[in-house]
Amino acid sequence: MEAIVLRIISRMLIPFIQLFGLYVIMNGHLSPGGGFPGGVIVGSSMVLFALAFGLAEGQKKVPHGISLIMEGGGALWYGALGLVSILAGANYLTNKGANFPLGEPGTLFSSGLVFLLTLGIGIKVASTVVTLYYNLAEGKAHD
Amino acid sequence: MNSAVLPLVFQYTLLVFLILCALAVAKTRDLLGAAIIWAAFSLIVSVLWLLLEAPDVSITEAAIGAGLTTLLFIVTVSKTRRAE
Amino acid sequence: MSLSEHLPILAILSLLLTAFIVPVVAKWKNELAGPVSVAALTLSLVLTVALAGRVFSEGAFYYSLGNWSAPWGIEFYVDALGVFMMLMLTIVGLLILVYAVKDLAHELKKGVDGWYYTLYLLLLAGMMGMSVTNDLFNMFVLIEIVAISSVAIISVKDNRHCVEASFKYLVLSAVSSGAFLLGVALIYMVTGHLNIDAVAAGLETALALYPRNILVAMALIAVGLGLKAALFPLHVWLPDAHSSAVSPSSAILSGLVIKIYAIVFIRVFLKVFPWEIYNNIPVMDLLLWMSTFGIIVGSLFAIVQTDIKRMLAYSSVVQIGYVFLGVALLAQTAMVGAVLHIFFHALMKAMLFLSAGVIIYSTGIRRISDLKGLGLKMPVVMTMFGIGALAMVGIPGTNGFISKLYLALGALEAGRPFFLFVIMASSLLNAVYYFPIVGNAFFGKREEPLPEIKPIPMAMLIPVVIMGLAIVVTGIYAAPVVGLASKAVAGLLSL
Amino acid sequence: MRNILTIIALVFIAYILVFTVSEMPPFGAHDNPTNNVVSERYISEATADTGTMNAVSSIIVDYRAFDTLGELTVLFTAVAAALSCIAAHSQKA
Amino acid sequence: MIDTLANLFHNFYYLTAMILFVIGFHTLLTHNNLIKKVMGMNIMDVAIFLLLVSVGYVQGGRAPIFEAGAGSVHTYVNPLPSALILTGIVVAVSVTAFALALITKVYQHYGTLDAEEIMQIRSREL
Repeated sequence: MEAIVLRIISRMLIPFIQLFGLYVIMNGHLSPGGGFPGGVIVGSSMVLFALAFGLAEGQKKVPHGISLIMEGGGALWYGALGLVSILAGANYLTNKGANFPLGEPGTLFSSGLVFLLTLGIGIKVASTVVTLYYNLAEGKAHD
Repeated sequence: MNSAVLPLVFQYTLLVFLILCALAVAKTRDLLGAAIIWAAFSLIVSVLWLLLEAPDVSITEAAIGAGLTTLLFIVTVSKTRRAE
Repeated sequence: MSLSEHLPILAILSLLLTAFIVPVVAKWKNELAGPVSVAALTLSLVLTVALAGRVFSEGAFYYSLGNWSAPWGIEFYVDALGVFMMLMLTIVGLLILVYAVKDLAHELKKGVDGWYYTLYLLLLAGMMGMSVTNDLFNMFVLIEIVAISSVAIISVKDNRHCVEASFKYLVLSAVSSGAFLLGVALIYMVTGHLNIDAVAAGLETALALYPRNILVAMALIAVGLGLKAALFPLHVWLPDAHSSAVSPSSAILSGLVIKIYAIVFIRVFLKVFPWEIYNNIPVMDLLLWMSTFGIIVGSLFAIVQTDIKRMLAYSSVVQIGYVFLGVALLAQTAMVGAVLHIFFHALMKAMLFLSAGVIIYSTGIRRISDLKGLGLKMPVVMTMFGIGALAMVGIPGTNGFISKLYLALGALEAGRPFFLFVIMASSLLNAVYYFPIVGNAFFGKREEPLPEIKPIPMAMLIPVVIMGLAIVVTGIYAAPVVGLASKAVAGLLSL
Repeated sequence: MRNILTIIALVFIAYILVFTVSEMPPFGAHDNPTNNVVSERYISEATADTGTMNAVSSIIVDYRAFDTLGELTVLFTAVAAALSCIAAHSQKA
Repeated sequence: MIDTLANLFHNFYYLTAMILFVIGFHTLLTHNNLIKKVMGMNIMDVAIFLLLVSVGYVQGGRAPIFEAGAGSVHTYVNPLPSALILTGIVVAVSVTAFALALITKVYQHYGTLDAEEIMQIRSREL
């Protein structure tokens, strides 16, 4: 009985939580928040799913291979974007100096590299939360 | 009461609560209870940081300190043993 | 702007970005993870050599990340000392990694070695960053990378001692990182800067206004770095951690990781804090006595050990004592000796740990007394071990002699002949615990039969032999290395 | 005995730290050393320099973006460390 | 004496941070339970972060989030400490996660989380 209530409620809540997490990530350059809290919010929604429906169901949604790729991919995205600045003739991780379009300050798609890097942080942190929870809760290897 | 004094009293009360929470985390024998008090501790810190005009840090601490760290503590306690 | 401007960051990134993809590679094809890591490290070595060529011919330069100049952004200060460290890290790191590719297959469980390469590359990338960064907070972040990954390469071994030792190490690392961060926070509070040059300028004026803050910050940073560098009496975690790990981990931890903290110590204490402090408060004298006690007590502990890796671990406590002794003497020659000893000891200790690893791999022997008579069965490895032992004691012809000579001359230059005596006495103590091993191995009579000896793979033997030859070569033909080291410390002691 | 020594050491540390507090720059004052040219630039130029409205974001992903790369690396290291530790010690061989 | 006390009262945030630091360090040193040690470590970290954030506070300042077209008419608090602490919080949680992973493995191998007992087991084995 309790499980049913929990499941229905969490099924209703999870999309909103994820939406809110995405909002926090994407508005990092405009309002408080950014990649770290937003990523944790998105990741926690998956943890909530796993808590309500059991670990096995949760792992079907985010298999280990995917979380592994996102794990390295988020960080790689961040590091590789910095290399783009070098190609553009500036130093590593340069934003304005490497002619990234800064856009109109105050709008969503602005601030060039900052926006892209924040996305990378969000992906990385979200997958970290999921990976850590799954592996600690399981306590055994996956191969 | 002076309008400037009230927030100050509030801040100092929170700081005292913070110390009490830290002591409670240290003294509670039940590890699950200590983890919950740790979450409360994090939330108080996060409110304090909001009062100190650092909303980014506040959100992050609420999400990571009170959320993720507590979750990890609880998972670990449930995998091991509850009493200290 | 030419590419050579970007060399320091590229050398770090080639390790860092590879580390991010190694887990995926290992999941896809497990046996590819090792070669990919070796390739990345080789690339990094090439870039570092190019960087060294630039720095030694054109002098030090700043590299500002994100094009934000000094007080606003993070910047690298690529000087001779940093490049010397980067060269040492990549060379010794590459040799250890080549060894590890073969050794790990039997020491670790299947599927774990992919993670090991990831952690190894992260560890090296963090240390490369630490040797060039010119920003205190960035230093803290890099220290955390190094701390976590160095604990992790201990805990990957499937052995319960490793878990316990690594937990102890992790807690102490976290405490010392916390102390370092608190020190940085206190410094930031009174100067408003994090860039090392700006902080140094700011502290000149802040010293009169907030002396307590600066003194407490200094104490906290000293404790933090001393704990990580295993300076006596903060060395308690080292023997457990270094001796229980797999041999490549022991080699890199003893050879490189504790040294990098000594370099950070040199940078922070000689560049950040104003010299007036040392005139008023005998910080360096205290350090001198701590390292002296470390040398003597560490030697005594090493003598009574029965396990070969534990003995080598205690010997590391002794050797880090030499490094800090050279720093604390505050004399040009002694500083050269300290930097030389950092490099030479990295070679010696890595080589000794790896040859101990070879012995354990092929015979399973860990006890020192069981090594009797092994010399004739495994001549190459035991000869290399013997060379390492001679270098540790400081016999002329090996590189250990050169660095100790500079340390001893530095003690005289500083007008402290007592420490010359300490160095000589400790060499005698070193001889007491190193020579019996080698002597017994070659000339000892063995009562019980020898265990079965597995053939040693070439990939494991070659790094050991290269390091052994390097010890002798740099011992006989030391001038180039000494030249680099003198360039590295030039300008540090602007008394 | 050990407890007493620990307490003495802790009281000593606490004393030193509190002693330091009494001499620190006053809390929240406008002329503190930290309110210098660095923070002024972050506040006045952040929008022009980076296009963000949030100065903290502009610092973490632009002015000091390398710190954040290091931070992501720390997270990655922790995950790699935890997973390798769990994989290495899992009971089933 | 009065001056010092007044100073301490004025710098109450700093004082709290230092007290928390000592409490955390005390928890880490004296408690045998490993999870408690990790909690103490976290309290220490939070203490340092609290110190740094309060260093960045400016009397009457606002959070450094600008409104379009408003210009810098307000006093803003110093954003640098906030940015540093964001990094610090993530570093702290990374260390915690790894420490807890190690703790589950210590428990699996030794069957206890008491540092003294683990020490005894170890000394019997050596």
